[in-house]
Amino acid sequence: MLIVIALLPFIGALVPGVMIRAGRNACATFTAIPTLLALVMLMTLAPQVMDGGVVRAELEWLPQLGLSASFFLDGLGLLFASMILGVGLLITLYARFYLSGDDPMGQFYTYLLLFQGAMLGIVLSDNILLLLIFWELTSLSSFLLIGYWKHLPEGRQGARMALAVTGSGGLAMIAGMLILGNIVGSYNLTDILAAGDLIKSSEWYLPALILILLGAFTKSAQFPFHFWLPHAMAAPTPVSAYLHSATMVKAGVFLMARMWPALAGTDAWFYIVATTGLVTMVLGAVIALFKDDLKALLAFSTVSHLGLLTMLLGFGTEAAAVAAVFHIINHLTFKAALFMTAGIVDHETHTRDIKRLGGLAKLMPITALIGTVAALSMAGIPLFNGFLSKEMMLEETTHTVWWGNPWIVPALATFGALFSVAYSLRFIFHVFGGPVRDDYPHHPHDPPAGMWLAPALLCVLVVAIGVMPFLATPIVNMAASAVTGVPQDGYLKIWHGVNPALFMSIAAVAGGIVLLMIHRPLDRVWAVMPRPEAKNIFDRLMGWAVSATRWLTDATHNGAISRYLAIFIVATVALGYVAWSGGGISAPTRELLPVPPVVAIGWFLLVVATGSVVIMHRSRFRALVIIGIIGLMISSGFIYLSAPDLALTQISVETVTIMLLLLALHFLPKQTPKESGALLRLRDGVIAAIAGLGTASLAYVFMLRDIDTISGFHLANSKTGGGGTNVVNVILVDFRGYDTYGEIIVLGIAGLAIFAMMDALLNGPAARRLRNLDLSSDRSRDRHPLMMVVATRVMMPIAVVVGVYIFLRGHNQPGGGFVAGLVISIALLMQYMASGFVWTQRRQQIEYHTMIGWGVVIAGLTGAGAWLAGKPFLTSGFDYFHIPPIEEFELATAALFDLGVFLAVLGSVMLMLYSLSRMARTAGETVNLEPMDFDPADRVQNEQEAK
Amino acid sequence: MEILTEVAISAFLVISGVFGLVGSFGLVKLKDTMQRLHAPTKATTLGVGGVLIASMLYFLLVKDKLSFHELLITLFLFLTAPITANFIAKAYMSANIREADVPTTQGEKGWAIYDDPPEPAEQD
Amino acid sequence: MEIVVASSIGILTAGGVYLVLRLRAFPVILGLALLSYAVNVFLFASGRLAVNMPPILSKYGDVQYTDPLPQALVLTAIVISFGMTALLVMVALGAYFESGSDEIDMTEDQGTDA
Amino acid sequence: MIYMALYFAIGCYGIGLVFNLWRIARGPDAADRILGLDTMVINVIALLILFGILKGTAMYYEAAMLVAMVGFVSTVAYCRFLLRGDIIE
Amino acid sequence: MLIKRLFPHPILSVVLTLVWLGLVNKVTLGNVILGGFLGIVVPFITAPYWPNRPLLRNPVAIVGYFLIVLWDIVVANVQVAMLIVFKRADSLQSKWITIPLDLTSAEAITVLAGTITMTPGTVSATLSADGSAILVHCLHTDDPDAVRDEIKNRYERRLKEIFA
Amino acid sequence: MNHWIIAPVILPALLAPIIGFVMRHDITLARAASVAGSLGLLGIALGLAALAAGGQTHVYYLGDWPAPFGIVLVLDRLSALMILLTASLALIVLLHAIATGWDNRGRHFHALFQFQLMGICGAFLTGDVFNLFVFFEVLLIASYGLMMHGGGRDRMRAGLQYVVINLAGSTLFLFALGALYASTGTLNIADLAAKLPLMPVEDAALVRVAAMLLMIVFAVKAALFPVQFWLPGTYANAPAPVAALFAIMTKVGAYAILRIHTVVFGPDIPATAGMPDTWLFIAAVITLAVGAVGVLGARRLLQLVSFSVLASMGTLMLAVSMFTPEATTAALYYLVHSTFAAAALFLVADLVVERRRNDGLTALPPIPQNGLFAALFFGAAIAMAGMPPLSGFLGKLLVMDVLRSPDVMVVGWTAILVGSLVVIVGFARAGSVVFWKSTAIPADVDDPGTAGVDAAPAERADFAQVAPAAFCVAGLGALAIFAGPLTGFLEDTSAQLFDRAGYVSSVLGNGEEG
Ligand code: NA
Ligand code: NA
Repeated sequence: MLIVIALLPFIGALVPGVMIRAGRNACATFTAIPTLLALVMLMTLAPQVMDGGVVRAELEWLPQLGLSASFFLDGLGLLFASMILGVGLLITLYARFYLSGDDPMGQFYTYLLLFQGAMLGIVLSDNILLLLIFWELTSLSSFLLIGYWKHLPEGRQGARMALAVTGSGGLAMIAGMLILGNIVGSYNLTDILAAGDLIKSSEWYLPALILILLGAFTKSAQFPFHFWLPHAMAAPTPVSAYLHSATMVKAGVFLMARMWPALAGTDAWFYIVATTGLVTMVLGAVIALFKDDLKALLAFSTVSHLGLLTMLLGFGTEAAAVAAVFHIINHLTFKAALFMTAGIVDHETHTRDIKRLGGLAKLMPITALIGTVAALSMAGIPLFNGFLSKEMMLEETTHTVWWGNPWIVPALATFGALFSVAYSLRFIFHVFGGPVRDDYPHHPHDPPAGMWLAPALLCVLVVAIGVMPFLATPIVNMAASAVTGVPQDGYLKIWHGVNPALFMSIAAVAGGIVLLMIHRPLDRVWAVMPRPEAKNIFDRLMGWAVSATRWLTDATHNGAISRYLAIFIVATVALGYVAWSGGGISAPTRELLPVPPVVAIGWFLLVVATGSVVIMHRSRFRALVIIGIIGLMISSGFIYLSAPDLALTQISVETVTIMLLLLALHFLPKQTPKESGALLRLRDGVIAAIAGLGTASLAYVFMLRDIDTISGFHLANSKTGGGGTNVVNVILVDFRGYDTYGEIIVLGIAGLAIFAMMDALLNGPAARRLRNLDLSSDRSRDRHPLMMVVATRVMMPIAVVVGVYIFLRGHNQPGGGFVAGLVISIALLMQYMASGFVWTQRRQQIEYHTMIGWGVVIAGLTGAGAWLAGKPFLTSGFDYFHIPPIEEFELATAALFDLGVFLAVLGSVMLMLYSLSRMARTAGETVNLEPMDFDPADRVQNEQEAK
Repeated sequence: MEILTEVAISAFLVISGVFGLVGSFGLVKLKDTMQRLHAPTKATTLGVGGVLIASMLYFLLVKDKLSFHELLITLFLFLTAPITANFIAKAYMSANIREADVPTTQGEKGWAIYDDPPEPAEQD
Repeated sequence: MEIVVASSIGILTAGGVYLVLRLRAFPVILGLALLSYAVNVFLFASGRLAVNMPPILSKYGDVQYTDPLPQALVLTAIVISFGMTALLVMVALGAYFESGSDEIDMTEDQGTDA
Repeated sequence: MIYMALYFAIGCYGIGLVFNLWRIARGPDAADRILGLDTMVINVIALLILFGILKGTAMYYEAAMLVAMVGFVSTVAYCRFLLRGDIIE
Repeated sequence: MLIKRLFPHPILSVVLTLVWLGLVNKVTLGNVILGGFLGIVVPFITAPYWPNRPLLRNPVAIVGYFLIVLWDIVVANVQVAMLIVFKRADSLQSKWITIPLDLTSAEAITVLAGTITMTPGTVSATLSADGSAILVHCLHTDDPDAVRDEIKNRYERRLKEIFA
Repeated sequence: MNHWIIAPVILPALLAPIIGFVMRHDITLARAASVAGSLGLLGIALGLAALAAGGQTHVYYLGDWPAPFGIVLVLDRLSALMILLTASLALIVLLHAIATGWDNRGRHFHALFQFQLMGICGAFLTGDVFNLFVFFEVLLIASYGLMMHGGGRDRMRAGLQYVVINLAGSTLFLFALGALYASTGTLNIADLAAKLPLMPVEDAALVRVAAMLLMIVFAVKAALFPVQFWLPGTYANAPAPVAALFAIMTKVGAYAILRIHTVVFGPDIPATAGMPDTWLFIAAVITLAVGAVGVLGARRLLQLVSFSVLASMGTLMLAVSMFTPEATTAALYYLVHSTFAAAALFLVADLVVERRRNDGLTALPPIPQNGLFAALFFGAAIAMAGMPPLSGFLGKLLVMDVLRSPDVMVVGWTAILVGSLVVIVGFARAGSVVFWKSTAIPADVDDPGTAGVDAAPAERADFAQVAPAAFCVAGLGALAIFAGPLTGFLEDTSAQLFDRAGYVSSVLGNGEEG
């Protein structure tokens, strides 16, 4: 049942959005139904709680974290839940009439129910993590409510400010609650409340306390976090009435009350909570007096009353707790009524500016009556409920010694009360009192009953409790028992005899009247008095934070990739060094190999070439030529160091790479401008040197030490298990064929991606730039020289045979599908260079796209073929065949796999070339239809024709 | 016989070494790019050729293995070397030599790098 | 020999790093190519160095072979880095055509939007 | 004797490499650099064959052939770049 | 006609078979069959790239031409090596020579130009735009006309016999 | 041996070429095949998850070679979880891309998409470090293609940076693998896990370097400080659906750290003790801070979302850096959550940006269905910011809960809490401008600030366009509601991950199981 109550508003929140199509009344009704239902269900549980029982319900949620959806209903919870639901109902009614036809009512009621659910969750949670969830939900849903009029800048700013302040408090509270859970070993609220002594003696008590109080203070608008509340007044009045009388701001008070047994009673608690409350109370009251906006006045009065409640809870005594509980109820009744009254006034006169009001008592008597009753209660005038709890408060202050001083708290409390009286009376006299004016923005009269009914009902309560406080006694006792954890059976009465509190009250009322009378001069003083405007500070702070973060982000993530890379490299070297120095290294076990002179020469060439590339890199073509040396030397080195396959691959890849770079350089600037200054180059040089030193030392260290590797297996099983004597190739197509499969897919994707990019470029704005590119200046006139064409005609078939040879021998000797693919690519490239792309392309029988596809698919299917034999992917098979008179030969599935490699390589390389060449044609390269510029045979023909 | 084999092989090696070196030396010594272009043909022809013959002889006579794939490299180099020399010459000329600096073609059209090819004969 | 290989790795790395830190796409591509050489040799060297012991099984006798595994790894790495380089070249061209500059940093873009 | 001759030839081609490097680094024309690189390729081919003789293996042979092939293609490409800009127009 | 379609380049087929045998470096029946197979298939595949193949009139003359060139290479090599090593670089008298061509087959012109380059001392630099002349750079000569005549007599004349 | 283990790799690997090469002229066919493939992958992933839930570590010996000599695939709960996550995300993103027509703005989207899935699944399944490199490359190169899908100035330039930084990362990966092989002689993860504990720290300098370099490599993928710089530019300029798919890419880095630095280089191993965790923790804190700062300082909506991804990676890695089973459970929950949260944000942002025709955080005339998009954005944003009731809050609590040890608590909690506050404020500002302030602008006003905006009103989004994003947001709710059972599975997952001996014996054992 409890879970149903907690969930009802959330489920109900789904309805208004739908029901708004059925009309505004239906919408409001269907909002009221879940609330009402929940309230009714709550009331069925009430007797049990009134008898001192606790209702519990639990649902497993995230046991690993100690989070469960467990709810409990005790006196405090019942009090708050009733308030939330009861006032919620009234607000629903009020809002139906308050909102205009332009306002999206469905949204409003949705948010309202969400908020209601969140509040209800807070007061019913028996798990502090669950409580945190609802806590944050109130921040979120109030954000939506406050910002409801999203076209108003005040609404948006107010909403954001409320979210920022209460959100940050909520986050602090998360930490506090987690610490609390840590101390107790459970996030169960009941357990925590029972472990007060353990908590207070823990070394983590103070941090937990401060963090949790941050949550409570921000939510309850305690100084110095009070400033968000007045700005939240930009919300529609029903929202203000709901959030700032009964619910949201009370959440902080509720939390302090809830945690009272666990946290209260220490010096830290007293000094932090009581002091904050006292300061807030006084400050709020003073400011409220000088606010001309009705809602602002009420907002600061709310701040003040919240301070009062906080102070009472901070006293840490049971009597103070009782007073607090009582005042919670009283404040709810008069403050909600006052907000609604203010809303009515605003609604009728179209202004909330007190200076433009006055004399409304005659025009809207009902409203005036309601407002007066509520305001008198707020002022603490006898026979209204506000008087009772304020008396109790004042009484408590007289027992309070602050830092050895018994006077300061009562004095300040009286001072605050005095202002409280003054602004309450101002509310009455400056709005309703005085002569009728003729300059209201809109001529007012009493609203329809639907609108004043809700505040009227509250006023009935105000008077009822004020006159017959015993009516509230059981409820107050019930809640106070829950707060203190000790049964309370006090008796509320109007007359406490002649005690200090009475004198303080009288002083406050008298002083308040005087204050109101001198309000005008005081107001002028106030207006010229310098005072920090919290909102400005907050705005400036936010503005500063945004600019600071923006500056920081722009400065760090500024798109300077050279800097990113520099940081990357420096971090790598530094961390690598840290890692290195944390371990040791054993003594060398290998002899150094001798260095023959010609190897030294090769090394020298490599070093000079690398240096030259670096020094001459700005001349791009030159750098490309010199890079050729490096490739040549490394390939030779591979051959010398027993890696023929590597050499073949390296040299052919390098050639194709240079082709691609040349093709690209055709379009790019031929020179790199000198951009980085000497200092930057020095920095880069140092980074480069250190990185080079790092890799060199690492390599040197490991080359001197032997280890056992897994490759003994490969050497032993290459022939018998893989059917090939070239172990490297068998590793590639068999032992680690899966790597190779991934590798050809990389190539295939590269081909595809390049094609896709080229296509995007040619169909985008870049194509125009490309077409306007002038690449034709100062070029030699022979495009397809005869000699080259002829040489290619002979070489191409030979190269194809070489390719076949390299392919077929790969399994047993250096070679294989990859190198073969590159060799054939190079052969085709030769043809392209000789006779041009288009002429050659027209003689192409297979599309490159298809070739890549086939390659990848063949390799994949060859691998998958093993499934037919029940073997894993890529399991190879091979056998030797002997058909006389031909000598024995071997067939292996690995060769089929290698064919896939071959096709994918060939297709990818050619597709890349195709893409680049298409760009060149877009750039205005003309197309040739003949294989050579001019066939000399035609010369003869021409001459003959001429004759 | 063995000594004869050794002498023959060694001679080829020495000769090839000398010509190879001279070819590269010419690159350094000669003053003008077009002149330098003449040097590497020595390395390509007698240099590499000598090495390849030495290799064939060595495998045939010393290792008792008939090896003739060296011929393929020779074939390849003979096919390609003129083309590369031709291209390098043209690359140099197009950037450094004006048409007026060289003799005329004595025909209707100019040299290919400076002049467009004639319109191809009509096919129909 | 080891010091020759190690120093070559170091020099190639240094050259590569220096070029990678340049401000234009083209030298960066060159730098990555140098780095790719360096890492290929590094990976190759992790199988230790051996002269005239290629891992091509011989029918005759008890022959020593160098470690074939790093060679296979390097082969894979070479091919992959080829594909990557090709793509990078295309991307660099694309960026050049789209923006009219082959600067690799995008710093001037800041603040023009928002 | 053969080994002496071999080392002699290897030495010659090794020194040749340095000469080539000089030309590549020095230029002055791009054609000179290409010429230097092309000659270097030829010298490397010779060295590979010589090492094949020295080690008594045919293992170096394919590499030499491939070097010859790619050396040609890249030289032509470099030149075409200088001549026409677009190497495969 | 079927034969011609199957063997678009008979000489090429033979060459390729030999190339295959050279590659595998051993002559076995299996390899001959495989080589022969490639000799047929590869020209067939690559035929589109070689339209209008030339007719070779005198295959015997090819061998003769080849031997002459080989000999010239050896002799000229020695001469040029002397020039490079012993002559002062700035005393070389390099010359450009135009060699008008009678040859009209692209293949023949290519072989001639190749021969000129491979024989040290001369490099064929460029053709004329209509293929009617070769521009030759001569490393060191006093008499350009003599060089031209020798090329025309010694090489071009023989090539005219070989190519139809 | 169960052949289905390799199916998540083979299915897209065979499908992609067919889509790319056979169906490349027919977008309808390609779409159908791509969706069918993704559905198939999801089915397979579910099956594998069910298989893995049994608790066994299933090993697939590729080529029938025994470990550690061949390459193995390893299916345990963790890899199954990651595959399932990938498959689910992929389907959502794919449907969005199709419904919004993104897939047709350039060539080969679907082929690249499938290849991307292949790479990701391959990386999650492999039991071999070099093979991990290969599949990193597969997923990276596919991601390059996807990132630049459709082209355009900023996208190409940002793409260039993305490619360059990742090529640098790949190079470093190879250096790390070289050092690793040089010091251990093996590449198989289980074999490494078996060898590392025996290695004395006196001889471990080299392997420590390898471990650290690998960590940096993975950190680049996971976008951790100081190698996180690439992410905002990349994600903000990628096509938004692609950025949504990339939500899983950062997780690949996180996964690799979890896998390698738990199984092989765990902090409890003498050779690498105390090394990875310390640095990871610091990096995670700073990453979180950088992300949060970026969210508040962002000028553009997609930039804001990108920075929030960064912040979420920081939070995730905070938990990872603890290297305990409990922390890993929290990390995994956060991982699942943040993947969908990031995807949801990018998808919603895409719908909004496309209609606003502007990515800037400025007020423009309201778009049709402003309220719907505001609601979706609100949902995704509170999930990302770690506000209840969606999964982000639980994820945050779980992560904070495991950062309890006194030496990390203050820093860790402060980072998370202050970080979320900044993120919340940032999102609130952005949402307020984009969705609220816009309503103050009449749609017909000819504001010079909106000059260049097409006069034609933005189209209303149909169900198919909104559904994927909405589904993501709903999924975040489901993650919260079913947090208990999910976390139960994740607890088992991390327990299995930390059972190093079990992993080693499953892979290196006789290989009969699976
Ligand atoms: Na490979
Ligand atoms: Na000559």
